[in-house]
Amino acid sequence: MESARLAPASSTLDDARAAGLDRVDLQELYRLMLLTRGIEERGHILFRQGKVPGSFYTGRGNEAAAVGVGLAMERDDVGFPLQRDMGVHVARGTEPWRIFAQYMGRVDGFTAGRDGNVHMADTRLGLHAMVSHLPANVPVACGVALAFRIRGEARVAIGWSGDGATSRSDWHEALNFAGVRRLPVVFVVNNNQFAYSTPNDLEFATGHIADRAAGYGFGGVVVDGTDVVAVVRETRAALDRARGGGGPTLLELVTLRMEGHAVHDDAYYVPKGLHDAWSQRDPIERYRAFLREHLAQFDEETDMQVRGDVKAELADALRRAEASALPDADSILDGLFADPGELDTPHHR
Amino acid sequence: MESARLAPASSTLDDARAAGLDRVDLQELYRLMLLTRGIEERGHILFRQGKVPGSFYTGRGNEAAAVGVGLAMERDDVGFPLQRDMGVHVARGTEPWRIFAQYMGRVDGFTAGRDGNVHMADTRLGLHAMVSHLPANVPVACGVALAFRIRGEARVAIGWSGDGATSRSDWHEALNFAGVRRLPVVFVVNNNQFAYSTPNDLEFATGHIADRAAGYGFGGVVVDGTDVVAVVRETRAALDRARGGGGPTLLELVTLRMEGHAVHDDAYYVPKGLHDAWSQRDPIERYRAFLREHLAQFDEETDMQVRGDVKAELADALRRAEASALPDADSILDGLFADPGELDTPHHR
Amino acid sequence: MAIKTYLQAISDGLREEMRRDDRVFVIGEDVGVYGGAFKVTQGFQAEFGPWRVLDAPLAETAIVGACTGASMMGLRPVAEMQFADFISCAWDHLTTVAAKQHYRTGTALPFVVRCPSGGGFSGGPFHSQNPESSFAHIPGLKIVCPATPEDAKGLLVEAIRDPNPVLYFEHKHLYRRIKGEVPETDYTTPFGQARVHRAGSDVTIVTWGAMVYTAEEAATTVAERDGTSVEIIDLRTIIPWDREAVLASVARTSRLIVLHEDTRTGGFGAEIAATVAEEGFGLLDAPVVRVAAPDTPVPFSPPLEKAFIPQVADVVRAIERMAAY
Amino acid sequence: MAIKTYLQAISDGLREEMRRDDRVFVIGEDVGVYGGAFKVTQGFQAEFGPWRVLDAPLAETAIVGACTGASMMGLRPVAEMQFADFISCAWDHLTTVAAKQHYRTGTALPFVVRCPSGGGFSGGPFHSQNPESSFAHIPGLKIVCPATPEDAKGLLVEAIRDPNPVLYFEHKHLYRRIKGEVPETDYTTPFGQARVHRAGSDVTIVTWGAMVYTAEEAATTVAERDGTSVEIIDLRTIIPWDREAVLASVARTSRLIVLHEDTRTGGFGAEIAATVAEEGFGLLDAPVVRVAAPDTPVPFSPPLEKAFIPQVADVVRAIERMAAY
Ligand SMILES: Cc1ncc(C[n+]2csc(CCOP(=O)(O)OP(=O)(O)O)c2C)c(N)n1
Ligand SMILES: Cc1ncc(C[n+]2csc(CCOP(=O)(O)OP(=O)(O)O)c2C)c(N)n1
Ligand SMILES: [Mg+2]
Ligand SMILES: [Mg+2]
Repeated sequence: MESARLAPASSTLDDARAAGLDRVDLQELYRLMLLTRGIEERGHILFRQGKVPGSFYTGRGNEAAAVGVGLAMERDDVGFPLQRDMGVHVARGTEPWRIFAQYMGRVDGFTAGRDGNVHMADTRLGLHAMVSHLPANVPVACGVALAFRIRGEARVAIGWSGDGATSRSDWHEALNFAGVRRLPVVFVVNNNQFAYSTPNDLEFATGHIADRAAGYGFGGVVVDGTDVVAVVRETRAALDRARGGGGPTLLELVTLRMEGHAVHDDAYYVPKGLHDAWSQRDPIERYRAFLREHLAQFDEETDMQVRGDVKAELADALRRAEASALPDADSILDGLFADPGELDTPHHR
Repeated sequence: MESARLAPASSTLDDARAAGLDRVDLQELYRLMLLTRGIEERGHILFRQGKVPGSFYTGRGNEAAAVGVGLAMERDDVGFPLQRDMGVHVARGTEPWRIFAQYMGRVDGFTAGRDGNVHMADTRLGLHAMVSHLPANVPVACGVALAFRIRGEARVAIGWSGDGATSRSDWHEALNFAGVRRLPVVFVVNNNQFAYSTPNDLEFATGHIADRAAGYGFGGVVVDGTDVVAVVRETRAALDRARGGGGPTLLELVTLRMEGHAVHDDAYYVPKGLHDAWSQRDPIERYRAFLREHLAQFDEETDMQVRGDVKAELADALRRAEASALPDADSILDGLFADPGELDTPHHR
Repeated sequence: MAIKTYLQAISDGLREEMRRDDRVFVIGEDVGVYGGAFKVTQGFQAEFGPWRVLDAPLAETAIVGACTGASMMGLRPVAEMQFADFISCAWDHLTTVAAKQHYRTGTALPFVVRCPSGGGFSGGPFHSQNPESSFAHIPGLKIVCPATPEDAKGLLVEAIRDPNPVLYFEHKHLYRRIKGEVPETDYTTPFGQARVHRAGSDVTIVTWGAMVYTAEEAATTVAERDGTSVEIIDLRTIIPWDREAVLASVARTSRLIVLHEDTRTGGFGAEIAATVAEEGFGLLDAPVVRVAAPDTPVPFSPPLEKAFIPQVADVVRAIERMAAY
Repeated sequence: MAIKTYLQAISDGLREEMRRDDRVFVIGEDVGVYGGAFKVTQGFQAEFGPWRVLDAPLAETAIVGACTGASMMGLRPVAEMQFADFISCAWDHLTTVAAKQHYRTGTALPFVVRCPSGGGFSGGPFHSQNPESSFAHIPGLKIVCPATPEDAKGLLVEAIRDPNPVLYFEHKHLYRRIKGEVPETDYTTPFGQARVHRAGSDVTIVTWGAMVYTAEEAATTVAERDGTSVEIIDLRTIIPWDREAVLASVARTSRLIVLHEDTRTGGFGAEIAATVAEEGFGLLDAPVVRVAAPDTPVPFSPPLEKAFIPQVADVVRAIERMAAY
């Protein structure tokens, strides 16, 4: 039985205004998506150059979903983005050079080389690093929300999962707990139609993952994850509801994973027709067309300007990251445990 | 959103016939419920006599729910009943004396003293012993159903949980997997309104637990668990559906736990009004009234006869169990691992 | 000082810390209205309200995960597992997320998981376990196993104030059986400092939790029987553990028995024995002997459970064998 | 005999057993259409169909729980964890249900969980772990860690035919790097029998998995440098482990190094060291030395990962220290 609400598409400036986005915001969304894709593209080049140890993952196709949620969050909200969510980090203001340093395992990466890939976050921005085990941070997001509830703060936690990750234990325990306690938390599911090679129909048997929200006592919404304005609108609505004491929402953002699971995977198992269809819905192209059509100030020249700025920023970031040192082998034992003095730091707010 | 079907009550002989129950079955159901309660009442006496080590749990109030499902199962079906489901063991033909031996930790108990309480089963009857960690056997039931599906057998597995146990990880992973693969499995939830001291509203936030079935792609049914005929009817329907390739069903059997969580618990936290209301719906009293009203052959004399037989059987069983030895301390290391010869035994069918 | 049960000391420690610090809150199954399966938090919800004494759904990962999240935000959660056995349901969260968080990201997670552990009353395979050894192998968790009421309180308060995830194993068999003096003051018992439960010169027994009392009875027995003088070291905390104290005692006695209630193979006793064999090789006049449960689940029936849990007689035999070496 | 990679040997062993016995089936994430993250089951679904090579949802407890249930019914499931690290998500099921089932109820559970384990390629804290020690402490599970292609196949077939839950740790770093002769015949490698990887007389190194090759390089180094003769014992299986073989070797060399890639404290090396210190006390001329990873998560960045995983130089240093004792 389908119980989730299907969010309408956005197509006009009025839709944008309804989502609380002014002209500056609208242009900023574009820049953030470009920056997101640019970081991942350059990361991929670094990987091919042998500068990124291990593997490499991107969120191509998920830029609107990630940037949209990241932009909708309020300053004091706290989030746990995942492997396709570079846009969340970017939208919250994460410095690109430190992301490159993270990729390369350098001391200026957010984990100083202890962890790799997008297992990172700038905690000062209210984000926390993912772990591989999916979706292990969703119960943690509930704990964050519980802290907000206990202290009576008007803050919201956001927990992400992929479509595949919703099959796991942690997801269920977290959503149930949040529903029972009406915690101020929003659950975002990036449904990119695959979990590695496994398609949706081998992962779950309901129409939409968001249909499950009813069983946890809150609302589910299905949103086109390539429609950044709709993502912002629905995220803001969900955050407002949570902030106002209305409890959780499950936001299912539907996209297609436009590259392999990781760099070694050519995703031959994705039907070509499906891939082609979603190529037509590239979130950045789609949004550029929207801006060109509706935003008078956004002309070819502005577009070139934004692109140029992003390019320059990334070139600079790469230089700075490459200058960062590799960690010292002697530091291996450092920081297994926290010292008492480390408490009451900003991220403990 | 409520999506589960509310099963109608049974009130006439036609209802019973529709559930496939003839006169013999109807009388047998009564005997099985009496035997179930009798075993637990005598177990409790043994406990107070200091003959049952550890703690002691009963399923008072759940007799109809357990006996009904147990009777509805076909011979080759396989089930994983829980702490309130003595009636399932009894309905499948478990010998009472071995249950008493199990309670007392004797060698003739089903675990020969290795485990206690109702952590037992006669595997030859297609039942498997519960573990404490709830609901850890629900994924196991799915594995049993998977074996049936792989071998193309017309058999069904049944996995039980309590209302509280549905909050846990294993339950979700199992139901999702079963839904995706349309496995021949029926999920029974004994919703007795409490998990130890925790009431339903602190366990889940939806109207009925059975509403969750929709999110797993199959049907949910809410049944009055004190109405044994309705339980049989709905279980048979669910088993038939599973057997015919129609996939799983979630059966929520609603009762009230009529005693404490275990013998040490006086359940003061259960509102008196609630307890009184459900006392009026004692499954055995209710069913006796039904039989007296509708079944001509079932008169006072028959009733006395059945009760007398049950009493005699239990007295005999107790004697036999008390004659069973305690295990030998020297056997402690035996059977940690299985030997190759132990495969291909009956319970490996 | 007042005489209190082990259980009362835990309850008092928790209550006092909740009064002192409003960041401390309690979460678990049936901890609120019911006061916990063992009544450690009895009366807490009335005093602190339903949002500082939370009845959680039956979901250990939700519970411990909530501790991780709330502690990230600066609160000081104390979770209760209804029985220590059920911490297996939060194993992934604890070992994957909580244990690795500070090393990976520098974020401190000041929370405690209270785990009523141990056997001795026919709890069977799922209500009697001592899971401390499994967790002791996972870097990033601190592990506490108090034996006395004084330590139970002092270590709990220390655990709550520690900026790391701490697993606090309280032995159910000590709850009401063991009484002792407990200071009324605000004190803490530091981690990593063993306690000499009984001084002696012939053989050292290193142990913790309920086995401290088994060791004590055995020591009394052999002292009375033939004057053998046994030193009992109560580790108090397993991670970190006080290797200096152990080595110092072995330097005096030259003989070491490691005693624990958990199963033998891969138990924490192996770590202690291996460490002493490595660092105290020259000190030993006899091989280190481990006295531990056999490698089986904890059986239910009394004769089997007795054969499972190390008994005074087992320890006496080990002392005699050792003294004769 | 043909020369095969370690990975090919695993794949062949599994495929052949599936051909021989139609009760054997495979379940895991991406094992079907994709052939598994490491391509061990490539082509299997085409040969055996979608119900004997099942793509499961991302749910390790559902996967391993399904193995328990299907094996109860007489099938012989082989699960794949995408990485060994994710077995933490099935910890509760394995330790609570599967490990205890036969002891409690007498029901045999013939299934295997394949776990691609180990580090060496910047997999980071969640794709590099060696979880065998954690499980080795839990009575009721068998634990296999092959080092050579021949053993990889022989132990896998043995594991499938064993009537118990077996955790099969295949080291990712050996997959394509290690080649060796593999018999074409239907053979099995028995559990609990160590293999002398290299005979020697001065020092014994007991190890398993990828560390066998680290030990070998170190042995070659010291042999060439000063003629020190190192014996390398490859345990092959951890539960059961071949204590007789280890004690026999120590009886010859009087010196023991235990080497493993997993972290040190509470690692299975402690069990081996403790056992030898206990049962081989008189045999040792020097303390047992453990060479293992430091007590931290597995770090990602190459200099840190190198400092984490025991290196040839670390083993050489241990040998030298030991020889000089
Ligand atoms: C518990 C767990 N099991 C297995 C894996 C291995 N794995 C990594 S990503 C992935 C697929 C994830 O799919 P989804 O949740 O849809 O996220 P996506 O990668 O598509 O964004 C798998 C199986 C994992 N990370 N965690
Ligand atoms: C994983 C787990 N956590 C905690 C417990 C302790 N415990 C035993 S029964 C119980 C309540 C179970 O409630 P429910 O599932 O509703 O079953 P009921 O006892 O009401 O039949 C709890 C919390 C347990 N058995 N398993
Ligand atoms: Mg996906
Ligand atoms: Mg209940």
